[in-house]
Amino acid sequence: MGLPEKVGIVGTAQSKYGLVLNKTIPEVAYEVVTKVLEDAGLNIKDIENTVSASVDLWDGATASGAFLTEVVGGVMGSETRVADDGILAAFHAALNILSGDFDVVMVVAHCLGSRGTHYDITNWVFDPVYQQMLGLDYLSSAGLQASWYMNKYGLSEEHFAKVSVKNHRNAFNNPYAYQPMNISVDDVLQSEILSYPIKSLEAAPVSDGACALILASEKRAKEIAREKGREPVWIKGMGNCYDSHYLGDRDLTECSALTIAAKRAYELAGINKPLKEIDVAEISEPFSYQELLWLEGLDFCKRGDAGRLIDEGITEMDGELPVNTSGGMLAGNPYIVAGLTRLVETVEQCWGEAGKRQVPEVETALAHGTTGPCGQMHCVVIVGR
Amino acid sequence: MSKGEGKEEVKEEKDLLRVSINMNLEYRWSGGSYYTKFYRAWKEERKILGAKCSSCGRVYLPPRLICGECYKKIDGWSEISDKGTVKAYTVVYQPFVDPRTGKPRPVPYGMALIQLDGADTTINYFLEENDLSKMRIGMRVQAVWREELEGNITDIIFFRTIEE
Amino acid sequence: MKRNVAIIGTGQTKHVSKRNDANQAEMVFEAASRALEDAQLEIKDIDAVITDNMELFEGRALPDMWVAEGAGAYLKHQLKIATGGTSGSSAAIAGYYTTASGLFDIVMVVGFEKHSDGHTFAGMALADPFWDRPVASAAPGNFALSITEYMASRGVTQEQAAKVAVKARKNALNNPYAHLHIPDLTVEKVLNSRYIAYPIHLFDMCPQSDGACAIIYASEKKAKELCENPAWVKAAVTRHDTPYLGDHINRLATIRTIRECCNIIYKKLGITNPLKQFDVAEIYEPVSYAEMAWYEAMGFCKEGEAGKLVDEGVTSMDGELPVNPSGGVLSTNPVGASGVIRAAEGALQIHGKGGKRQVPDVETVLVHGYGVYTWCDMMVLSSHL
Amino acid sequence: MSEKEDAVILPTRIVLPFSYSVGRVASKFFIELRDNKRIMGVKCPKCGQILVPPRRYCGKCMAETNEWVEVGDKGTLIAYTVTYRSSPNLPKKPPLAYGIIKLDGADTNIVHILGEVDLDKIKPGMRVQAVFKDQREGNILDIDYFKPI
Repeated sequence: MGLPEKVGIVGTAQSKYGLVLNKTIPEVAYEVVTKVLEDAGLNIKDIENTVSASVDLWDGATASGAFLTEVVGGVMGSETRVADDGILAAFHAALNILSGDFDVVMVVAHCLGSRGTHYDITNWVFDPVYQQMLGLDYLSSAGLQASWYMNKYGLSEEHFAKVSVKNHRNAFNNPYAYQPMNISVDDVLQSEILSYPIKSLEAAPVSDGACALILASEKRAKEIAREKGREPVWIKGMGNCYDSHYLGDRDLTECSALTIAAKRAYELAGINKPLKEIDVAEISEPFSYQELLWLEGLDFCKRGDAGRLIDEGITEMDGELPVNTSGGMLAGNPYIVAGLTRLVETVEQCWGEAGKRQVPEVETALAHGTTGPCGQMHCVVIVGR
Repeated sequence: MSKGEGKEEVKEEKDLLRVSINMNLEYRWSGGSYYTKFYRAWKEERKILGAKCSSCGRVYLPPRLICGECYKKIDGWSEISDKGTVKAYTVVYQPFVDPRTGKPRPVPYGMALIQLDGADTTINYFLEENDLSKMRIGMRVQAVWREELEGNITDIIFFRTIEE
Repeated sequence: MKRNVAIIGTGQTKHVSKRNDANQAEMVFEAASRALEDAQLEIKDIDAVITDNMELFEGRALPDMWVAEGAGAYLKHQLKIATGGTSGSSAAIAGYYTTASGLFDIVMVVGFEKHSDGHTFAGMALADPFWDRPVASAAPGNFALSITEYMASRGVTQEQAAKVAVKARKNALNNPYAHLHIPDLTVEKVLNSRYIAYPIHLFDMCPQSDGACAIIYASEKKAKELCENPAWVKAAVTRHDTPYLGDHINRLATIRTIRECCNIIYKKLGITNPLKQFDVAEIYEPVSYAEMAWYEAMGFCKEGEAGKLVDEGVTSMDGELPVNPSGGVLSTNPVGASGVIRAAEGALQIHGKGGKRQVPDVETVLVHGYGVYTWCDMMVLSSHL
Repeated sequence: MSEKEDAVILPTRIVLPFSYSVGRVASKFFIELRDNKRIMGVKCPKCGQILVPPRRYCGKCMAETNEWVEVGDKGTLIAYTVTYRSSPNLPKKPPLAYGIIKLDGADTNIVHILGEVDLDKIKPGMRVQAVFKDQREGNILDIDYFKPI
């Protein structure tokens, strides 16, 4: 049980998310790099390796990781790049540290969603043989998943709308959130339909931003955190898993990849009863229904029972398991960055530094990231004090 | 890299199919603080500004946020001439598709790495000249500009050899 | 804690210019299956997978989604690395970290590229649109510029470059997987081939290949159980440099990333005479001239003496240090796979499975990955733990 | 360039025609659609599942498939969506209905477009049948859509 050695998180930073039209990619990234170094009390020279996360087609350039090299101190430095969600970059950075080759590794994810054409880009994720030519994208494929999920378990559109109401409301407590909103279930249900049953207030808005964190080996983490007068937040467990690509191969209501990713993370963290043992969860929900479906995959409730969690207020700020106290992706985090944002939020919760969105006495928190059509990839990281 | 030189490709068979999918994606790039200042000076004052690191003194083209050598934010500017010295040259014969248009770029064309007077880096750009025998390292060149500037790198048509 | 890790299996496709009979995911499947067969493993034995390619060469976003199952990543940890031309070598290094983390025992790395599906030079030209996108002339143009500088400063000749080109293609004849098999290539033929960009003749340049390559890493315990001659990873280092071609004068001759990687590795492993202490080198030479510049940077000869090394045949199959017995990138270049191929071919020499390209009694191998002037990766593999 | 929020904005496009080889197995599948209006699947030698559309390997078992099986052109709708967002990627004008369909004789589902259907009356469980295009080119769009029966 547990990771082979301890890996600590010693610094976090995120952008104020939103439409950032007056900055370049290096400028957006540099802002969080500066902040994360300051938060950890480190100098760029202390960073032994950087793992960045970005995807060429979202950036609109080949090998676009090169835009970051100067910004992350990568000129004659060590640097690599994961072309996927930032939470996978954090996962990989933790492996870098466990390998013994590095003691301090920085993770930076960026995406300027507003530069390109959001959903049209996601059509290029689908295989060109059987799916891309149908015109599928993240939105229409999510519609298929959402309606299947509703139909299978008798969930209603109100259940999904409630997630959107909760997350937009939570966002008022988060200074980094893009779209805090006071909206009713009716507002959500009346909003423009994008792809049945998904409405515009149930889809993460296009946004820009970056997010960063610094990981360190046990010894270095303790030293670095001591300087800042706090304890490192430790990675207790992590799991990442890919599902089949072809939508027809999957029971989209099962999210088996998430179940397995969560199981691996829970085993490492020694968690048997997630709902009891986890104090706060940050779950990537590009679409409202996904928060409920992923709650099931994460074993917070039985299959088909997530509607009850939102009905009974269990996932509200004052509920048994506050979920997305940050406002989540629905309140506006770009793709690619979103998973790392979830991790940063949980770390800040553990430190008690989450300001108005702080949940009392957080010992153990769960962060989740997803990419691919209908959650083909899921990554779960458990952090704790 | 050269296409089609392989000896052992799997032969075209009529029962092996391909599907055609055209990419046509639009992006809007922001110039941020430095490209905005650079291209405003370029368009409005017809000036080329290099970004100058106050720590090591290097003058960069293109302008950028960070001096990678010093890890310092660059906040100085230094005017650069549109004349420079060829540090390396070539003539490109290999045709390829320009990703901005989806159409082949005409070949051959001359290119050079040019160190503009006042810059520490070189700019790779088209030469008017495409006769190899008339190119040499150390030759002097000057930018030939479009009449109406758009505030874009392509305002320079090419660099022309000059005698000084 | 430092954990020992070895490469225990390799597999690749027959690289060709156009695979009409297989799609990208199927090529990945072929390479992965062959690596499993080579290591005598089944897919259930693989704990994690790393993939890599150049996304925009084939116009894909998150191609790890489509190829996941072909790479054997169904319900497993996977992530995709993307560091431009070094994507393959960075993926190979990522596979090493993943195994050395102690979290996974057996890890597969698969690099792939299917140039014939797309437009490689166009993909390469997707640089900074504010600066060099309108003039970007892809690999031939970029290299040609640096080479005229290099020739002027070092006095290397077109004949010497042609000798490198001939050596590579001669070696490739011994490699059944190599793309270019040109039995009758001579220095004269190279010099008489058309210019693609002065001074680069057609035969000075690498081909564009369709291909995939997989390697399998194992932890110390598993490697000893499963492999007769494991190729132990003794060092892995990455160094990056500034992103624009014109950022340094005479970049080819003075390339600093390789010099710095070598400084670190040679110091760590006590290498003072690389020509003697390495038995084989698999280096990333997309153009004949680059191989000579790399010799100088790697300390195989004094600065400016690479031409002499070539004239004397020191790096030929029967020379003191055979460089690229595989035929190298000059004979085979599916870009995303090329870095993985370097590691695979290096490991193959230690496994003693080089067939006709086997160098006798290989103990120590230098593996190198390169991408434009921005990226460099190096690894050392050894038959000794 | 235009000016927005005090920065120059450079609009660019990536315009590239791609041509993807579909592989031997998908080629056979498409040729059967094109020439014979037949929908073919393959059987995984390991798990025995009939994969439709066919794949060269079973993703779950990583086993190479080799046995071809014809499946029905009729099936049962498992899930659907109606997408309203217009996009140059769409093969038909929105609103466009997509369905996940279990074809008779297949173990996996097929994703495709639904047509000849009242968008308000699509129901999971309904029976559907493939409608082929008149002009078929050898790709997944040779099935024009699935219609309710």
